Amino acid sequence: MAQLPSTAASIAPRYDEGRLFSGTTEKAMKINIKELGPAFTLVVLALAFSILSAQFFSMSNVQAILESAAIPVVLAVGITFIIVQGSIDLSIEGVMAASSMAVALLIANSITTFDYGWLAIAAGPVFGLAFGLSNGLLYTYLRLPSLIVTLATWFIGLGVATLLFPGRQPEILDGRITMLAIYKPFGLSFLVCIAFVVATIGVVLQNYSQFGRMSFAIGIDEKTTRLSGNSVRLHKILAFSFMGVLAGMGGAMISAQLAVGNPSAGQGFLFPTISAAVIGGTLLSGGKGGVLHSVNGVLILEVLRNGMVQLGVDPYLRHVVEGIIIIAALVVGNWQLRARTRVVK
Amino acid sequence: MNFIQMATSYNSRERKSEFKRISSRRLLRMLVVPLVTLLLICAVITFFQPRFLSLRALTAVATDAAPLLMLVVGSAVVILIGGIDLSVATMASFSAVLLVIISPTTGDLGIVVVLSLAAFIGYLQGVIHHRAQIPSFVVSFGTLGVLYGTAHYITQATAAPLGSSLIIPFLGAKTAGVPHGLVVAVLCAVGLSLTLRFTRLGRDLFAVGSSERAALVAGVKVGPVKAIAFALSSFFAAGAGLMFLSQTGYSSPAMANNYLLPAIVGVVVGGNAISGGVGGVGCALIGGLIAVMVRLGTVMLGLNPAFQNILFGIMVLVSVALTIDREKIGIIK
Amino acid sequence: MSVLAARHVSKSYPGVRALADVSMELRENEILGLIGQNGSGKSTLLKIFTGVEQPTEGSLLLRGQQTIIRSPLAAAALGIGMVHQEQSLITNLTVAENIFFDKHALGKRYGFYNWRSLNKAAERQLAKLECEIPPDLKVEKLSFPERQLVEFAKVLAVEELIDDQLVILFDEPTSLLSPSEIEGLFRQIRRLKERASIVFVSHRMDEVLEISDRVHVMSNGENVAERTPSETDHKELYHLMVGSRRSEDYFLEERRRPTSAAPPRLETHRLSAPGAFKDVSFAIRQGEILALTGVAGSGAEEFCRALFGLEEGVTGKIIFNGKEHPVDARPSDLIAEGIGYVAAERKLEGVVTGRTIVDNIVLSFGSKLGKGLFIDRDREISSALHWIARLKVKTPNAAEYVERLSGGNQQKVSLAKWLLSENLQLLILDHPTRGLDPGAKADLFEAIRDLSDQGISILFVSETLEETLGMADTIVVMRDGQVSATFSDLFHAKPAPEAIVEAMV
Amino acid sequence: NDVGDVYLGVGSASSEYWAAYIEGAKAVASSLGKDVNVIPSEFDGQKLLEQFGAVFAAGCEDCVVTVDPASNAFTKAMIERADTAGAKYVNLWNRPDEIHPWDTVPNTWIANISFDGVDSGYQNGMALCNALGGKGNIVALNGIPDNPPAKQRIAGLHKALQECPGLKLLDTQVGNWDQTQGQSITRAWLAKYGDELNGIFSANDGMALGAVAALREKGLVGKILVTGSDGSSDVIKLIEKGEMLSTMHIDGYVQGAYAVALAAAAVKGDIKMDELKQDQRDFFLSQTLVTKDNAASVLNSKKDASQFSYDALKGNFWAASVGQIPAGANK
Ligand SMILES: Nc1ncnc2c1ncn2[C@@H]1O[C@H](COP(=O)(O)OP(=O)(O)OP(=O)(O)O)[C@@H](O)[C@H]1O
Ligand SMILES: Nc1ncnc2c1ncn2[C@@H]1O[C@H](COP(=O)(O)OP(=O)(O)OP(=O)(O)O)[C@@H](O)[C@H]1O
Ligand SMILES: O[C@@H]1[C@@H](O)[C@H](O)OC[C@H]1O
Ligand SMILES: [Mg+2]
Ligand SMILES: [Mg+2]
Repeated sequence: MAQLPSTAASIAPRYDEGRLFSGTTEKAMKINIKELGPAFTLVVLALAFSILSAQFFSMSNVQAILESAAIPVVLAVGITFIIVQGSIDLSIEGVMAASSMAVALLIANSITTFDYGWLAIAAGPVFGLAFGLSNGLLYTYLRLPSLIVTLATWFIGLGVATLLFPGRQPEILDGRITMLAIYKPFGLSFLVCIAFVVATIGVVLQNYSQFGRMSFAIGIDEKTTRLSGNSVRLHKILAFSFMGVLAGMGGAMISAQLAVGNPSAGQGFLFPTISAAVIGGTLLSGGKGGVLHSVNGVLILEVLRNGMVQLGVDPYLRHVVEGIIIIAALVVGNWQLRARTRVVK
Repeated sequence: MNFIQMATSYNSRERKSEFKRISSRRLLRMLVVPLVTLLLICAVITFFQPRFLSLRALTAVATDAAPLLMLVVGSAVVILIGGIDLSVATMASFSAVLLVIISPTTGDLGIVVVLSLAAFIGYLQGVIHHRAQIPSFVVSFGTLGVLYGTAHYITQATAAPLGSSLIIPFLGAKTAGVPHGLVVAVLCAVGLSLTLRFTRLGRDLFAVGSSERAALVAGVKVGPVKAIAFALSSFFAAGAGLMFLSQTGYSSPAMANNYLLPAIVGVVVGGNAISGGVGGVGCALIGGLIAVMVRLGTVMLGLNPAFQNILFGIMVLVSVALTIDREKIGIIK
Repeated sequence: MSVLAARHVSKSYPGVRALADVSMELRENEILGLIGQNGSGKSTLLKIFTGVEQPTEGSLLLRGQQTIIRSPLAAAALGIGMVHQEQSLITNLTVAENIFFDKHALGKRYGFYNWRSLNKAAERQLAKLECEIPPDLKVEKLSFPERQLVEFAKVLAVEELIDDQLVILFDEPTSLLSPSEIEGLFRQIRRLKERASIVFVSHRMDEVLEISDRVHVMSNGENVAERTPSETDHKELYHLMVGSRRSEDYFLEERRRPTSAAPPRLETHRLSAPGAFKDVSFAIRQGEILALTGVAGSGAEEFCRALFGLEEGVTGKIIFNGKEHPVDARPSDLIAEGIGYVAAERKLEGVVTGRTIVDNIVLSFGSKLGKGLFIDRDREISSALHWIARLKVKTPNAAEYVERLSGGNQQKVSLAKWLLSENLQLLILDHPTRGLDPGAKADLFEAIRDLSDQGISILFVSETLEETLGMADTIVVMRDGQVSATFSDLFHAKPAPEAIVEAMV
Repeated sequence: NDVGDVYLGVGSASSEYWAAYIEGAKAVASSLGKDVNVIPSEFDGQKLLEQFGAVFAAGCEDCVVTVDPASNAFTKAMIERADTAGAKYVNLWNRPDEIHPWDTVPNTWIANISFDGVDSGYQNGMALCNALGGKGNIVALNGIPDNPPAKQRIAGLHKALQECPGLKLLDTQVGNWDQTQGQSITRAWLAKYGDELNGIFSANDGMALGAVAALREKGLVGKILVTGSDGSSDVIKLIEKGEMLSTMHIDGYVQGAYAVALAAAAVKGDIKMDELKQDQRDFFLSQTLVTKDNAASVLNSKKDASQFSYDALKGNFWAASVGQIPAGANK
C-alpha cells in the first residue's frame, strides 16, 4: 500500500473546565460573562437589601460596609496569592495578634515608655514579614503542608502575643495611628484608603509581575512550573511573606481602630477571609480566581452581615439565612458553568 | 530481567505475591510511621510526666479522645475525595442538642433519628456540591451557618441536661477500665477502613480523590460517591456529638464547634494529603491521636500559657515532619 | 562536529533502569531520528538533555565541553529547547507567557512584564508557524492541536536567545497534527536545521525516514543501532525495535469480514451537540469496526464523546441494541449497558494518577469479580496481571503507580480496563494508538480483531489514514460537524485514499 | 492535708479581668508555698475539658482546681473528673441551674462563685435610663449566646426596660464578646438608625470598646451613650473622659483569691463540707457600677498581695460575698 502522509483527524476535545472547544478560537481578552457569577451575586444581594431596607443603600451605610471591609480586604489580597498557588495560610490571626501588641507597645502607650511614632506603626508589617518569611521557609524547605506550618505559626503568634501582654491592654496615646481610623477626608477613613491601595497593588502584582503570573502557574501545575526551571520555592516564599506583611498591617489597623493593643486582635478574621476568597471564586485547589474575586467575596460577606442587621433578623436565625443565601447565591451564580467533565473540589 | 514484559503465564503466582508484598509494605509504611511518631510523643510526655504511663491516665486520655477520633475519621473520607467538610463540628453540636430536645418523646429511638438526619444532611451537601459544581468548602460553610443558627434557635442558646437515655450514658461508661466510647470509635473506624479496602465504594473514593475526570470516564458514579462521602462525614460527626454528649451529660448549641480545626489537623497529621487521594482512615485515626497527645503534652509539661501555645506549634510541626510521606504525596501544598 | 553528546549516561528510578550506559552524539546541523519501543528510554534521554532529569551516571558534553544542565531554564539559556510528549503548557496563562515560560527573556524586566513587547515577541514566534493564535489568549481557550502549535512556538523561541548552534528536541510531536500542520512543522524543522541540531522522536516510521539524517534505535534503555535512512527501511527498523519482523499483514486485514448483514448495535438519529456536530445519523453493527475520521473541528471526537455521555446539551436519538436510550445518560450507565471508551487524553481521562496499575485496570469492572458489595482482591489482581502480560505493559511490577509508566504503556493500561468487561458490546476508541510503538500497535490491532470476532463493535477515531484503511470495515467521514461520506463494507472494496481525503476537506 | 498542685482554668491568658484573677489566685497560692498552673480555654470549653483530662489523667489528689468551664455544658463533666482525680474544685461563672455544689459530688465541688449578671444588666440599663431622662432608643450587644453571664446581663437589661418604659430596645445582636464584631455591628446600626439612636448596651467591655471605636469614626463619641460590663481599666478611663456611660466592675483579683482559698481550706480541713450552708457554697461576689463619679477611685484601688494571703482570708472566706445565687438565675 502506498505510504500516505499520515492524516490525523485531530484531537479536538478540550480539557479544562470540561468545556468543549467550540469551533474557532475565541477573541482574546473577551470577558466571559459566565465567570462573573460572584459579581452578579454581590449586585443582586445589594439590590435585594436595598429593596427590603430603606437605609441599606444610604451613603452612611455604604460607608459603614466599606469601613468594615477595610481590614478583611487587606487580608484577602494576601491570602489570594497563597490560595492561587494552592497553599493555605492559617497563621493570620496569630500574626495579627502579635503585630497588634508590638505596635501598641512600641508607640506612645499607657504601659511602656517607648514612643517610636511611625516606626512603631511600621513594626506591625515588619513583625508580620518575619512570620510570613518563616512560614515560607519552613514550608518550602521542610516540605511540610502549608496547613500545618501555618497552624504552628498561628499558635506561636498567639503565644508571642500572650508573652507581650502586660496584664492589661496598652492604650495607644499617639494620635497619628488612631487618626488613621478616625479622620475621614472624603467620608472614608485612611484605613479604607489603605485597603484600596493594597487591593490595587494586589491587582498590579497579579497581572503584571512575574510573582503574580508565576503564582497562577504554580497553582495550576506546580510540577511543570518547577520542571521548567522557575523557582517555585522563591515565589511561594514571596507569597507567604506578602501575606505576613499584610497580616501585620491588619494587626496595626486593628490597633488603630480600637486605640489599644489587643492580644485577641486577629480573632475571627481567618475563617471569614478564607471563605471570602473562596466565595469570590478563588478556589482552594489553586490556579483560579484572583484579587478582585476575593475582594468581591469580602464585599459579599460584609453586605450580607450588614444587611442582616439592617433587616433586624433574629440574631440566631441570621446564621441560617446567611448560610442558605451563600449556598443559593453560588448555586445560581455557577449554574451556567456546569459541565459534565468539570471538576470542582 | 525484571520486566513483566516477558511474562508468559499470565497467572504467575510470583507476580501476584510481588504485588501483594509491595502493597502491604506500602500500607505498613503508611501506618507505621505515624504510629511510631505517636509512640515517640508519648515517650517524651512520659519522660517529663511519668504518671502519664498509668492505665488510669491512658484510659482517661482515651475517653477524651473518642469524640475527636470519630470526627477525624469522618472528615478523612471527604478529604480523601479532595473535598473538605467544614460543617462537621457544628453538626456534632447540632446532633447533641437535637437529641436532648427530642429524647423526652422519642427515647433512645431519637439516636436513630439524629444519626439518619445527619447522614441525610451530609448526603444533601454532597448532592448540592456535585450537582451545582460549587466548592465543597462553600456548601459546608453554608451548612455550618444553618446548623449553627438552628441549634441556637431551637435551644434559645441554653445548655440543657440530657433526660432519660440508656444508650448515651452507656457510651460514656467504662467496662474494666475500657471506655465504651473509645471502643465504639475504634470499631467505627475499623468498619469504615474495611469498607474502604474491601468494597467498590472504597476504590471509587480513592479514584475520585486522585483523578476525578479519569474516574468519571472509567464509570465511577462520581455524584453518588461524593454524596456518600459527605453522608459518612456527617454521620460520623453526629456520632461524635452524641459521644461527646455522653461525656458532658449536657448539650449546648456550640459545645463541639471548636473541634473543627483539630479534626482537619488530625487528618493531615496522620499523613493524608489535603488535596485528596492519599492516606486512609487508619492514618487519620492515628493522626487524631497525635493531635490529641500534642495538645495534652503541652499541658502536661506544665508550662505557662504563652509557652503552651508556642510548644503546641512546634510539636505539630515536628510530628508532621515525621509522619508525612513526601515521596507519595509528591507535590505538597 | 558534535554539538551535544551523552557519555555513558544511565538513569535509574526505583526498580527501573530507564537508561543503561547510553552514549550518543548529535552533530551540527543534523536531524537525528530516535525510535524505540514504549518504555525504551527515549523520553528519559531527552529529559536529561534538557535538565528535567539528572543522569544517575555519565555526563553530557555540550559543544565539546562537559556540562551539567540543571533545569530547562538553564537549558534554554544554553540554546536547548524541547517539545514534550505530554503537553506541558500552563493552561491558565496566556499563549505569550507560555512561549516564554522557561526563558529569561524579552518583555520581562525587574520581575515585571511589559505585555506589549512580550506579546510582540510571541507573535514573531507564532508567525514562523504561520498560525494566527492571539498571543494574549489563555491557553485553556485553545484546542488541543492549537496547543501543540504553541509548544512549537515555545521551542522556536529558543533561537532568539542565543546566536550559537541550537539543540531542539521533539518528543512525538506529530501525533496530534493534521497533514498540513505536519508539513508546516517539517518546513520549520528544515529551516531550523541551518542553525540547529534536532532530535526527532516518533513512532511513525515514515516520518522518521522522511526527515532524519540519521536514526538511532533504542531498546530497553540502550542504544542498540544506528542507521541512515538511505541504508535502511521500515522493515529493518521495525525489526530492530520490536525484535520480530513486521508481518506483511500488519492490520490483519485477512480477518476482515463482511458486516453489512449483521444486526445494528447502535444507531443515532439526528444527534447534535451545540458547537460540535449537527444532525448526525449513523449506525454501527455488531462486530463491526467503524472508523470515524475528519480534520480538526470535524466533530468526530465530540461525536464519540457524546455517545459516551461526555458532551453537553446533546439532542437527538440514540438506539442501542434496538432500545432507545437517553442522550444524557452518564458514563456509568453506558458502561453498565456494555459501552466502553478509551480517552484520547490519557493524562486526564485515561488513567487515574496516584493509583497503581492494577487499581487502574480493575477500576471499571473489578467489582464484578467480587460478591455483592465486596470486591475479590485475589481475582482482581489475577485478571489485571493477565492483561498486563497480554498487552506487554512494561513495568518493574504491577504495583507501580501508573504515572510512572512511559506514555505508551499508560495507553495500554487505559485500554486494559475495558477488556475486563464481560458484556462489552461497543468499544469507542479515541486515538487509541497515540504514543504506541509499532509492535504495540500490532498487538492492539490484533486485540481489536479479536473483540470484533466476539461480536463487539469497535468505533474508533484513528491517528492516520493508513490505520483507518487498514482496520475499518466501514469508514465514516465527518466534515464541519456533519457526515460527509460513508464507505461501507471495505471487505468487498476499499475506497481510494484520495476519496476519503476529499470528503474530509 | 497539704495542698497539692494549683490549677486555674481561665477564659483567656490575655484579658485584663483574667490577668487580675490569676494575680489574686497567685497571691493566695504563694502564701501556701504553691505555684499556679494556668490553663486557658480561649472560651473553648471542649478544649479545656480535654486539657484538664490531661491534668486529671493520673490523679490529682488534694489539688486545688478553679475552673470557668466556658459553658454550662461542660460544668458537670469537669466536676466529675475532678472528683475521680481527688481534687477540690471551685467553679466559676458557668453553673447549670439544676446542679449545685451540695447536690453534686459535695466533697469535691466546694463552691460556685460568680457575679450577678442580672444585676449588672439591670444597673447598666438603669444607668442608661437615667442618663437619657427615661426616654430614648437603645440597642444591645450580646455575648456568646449560651454563656450564662451573657443571658443574665441581657435579662437584667430587660428588667430595667420594664421599669423604664420610655426606653425602647430597637435591636439585639450577637457580638460574641468580641471587639471587632461589636464595632462592625455598631457601624451597621449607626447607618440604620442614624440620629434615632441614643444608647448602646453592651454585655461586656470588649464589645463596648468596639462600639466606641465605631462611634469615634462618626464623631459620635459621648453623644451616643455606651455601657459595658467588666470594669476594665481602658473602659474606666473612657468613662472618666465622658466617652462611655458606665460599666460593672467585677473584681477578678478578689474572685481568684477567694476561689483558691476556699478550695485550699477544704483540703486543709479548715472548712467542713457538711457544715457549710448553701449560701456559703454558691454565691455572688460584690461588684461595683462604675460611672463618672467613682471612676477614679475604682481605677486606683490597687490590690496588695499581702492582704490576700491564705491566713488573711481564713478569717472569713465569704467577706466579699453578697449572697446566694437565686434559683433560676442560671436558666
Ligand atoms: N523532587 C521534588 N518533589 C516534590 N516537590 C519538590 C521536589 N523538589 C522540590 N520540591 C518542592 O518544590 C518547591 C520548590 O521547588 P524549586 O525547584 O523551586 O526549588 P529550588 O529550585 O531548589 O529552590 P531555589 O529557589 O532555592 O533554587 C518546594 O516546595 C520544594 O519543597
Ligand atoms: N518518574 C519515573 N519513575 C519511575 N520510572 C520511570 C519514571 N519515568 C520513567 N520511568 C520508566 O523509565 C522507562 C523509560 O521511560 P521513557 O518515558 O523514557 O520511555 P519512552 O521510550 O519515552 O516510551 P514511550 O514511547 O512510551 O514514550 C520506563 O520503563 C518508565 O516506566
Ligand atoms: O469574656 C467574658 C467577660 O467579658 C464577661 O465579663 O464574663 C464572661 C467572659 O466570658
Ligand atoms: Mg531552582
Ligand atoms: Mg516517551
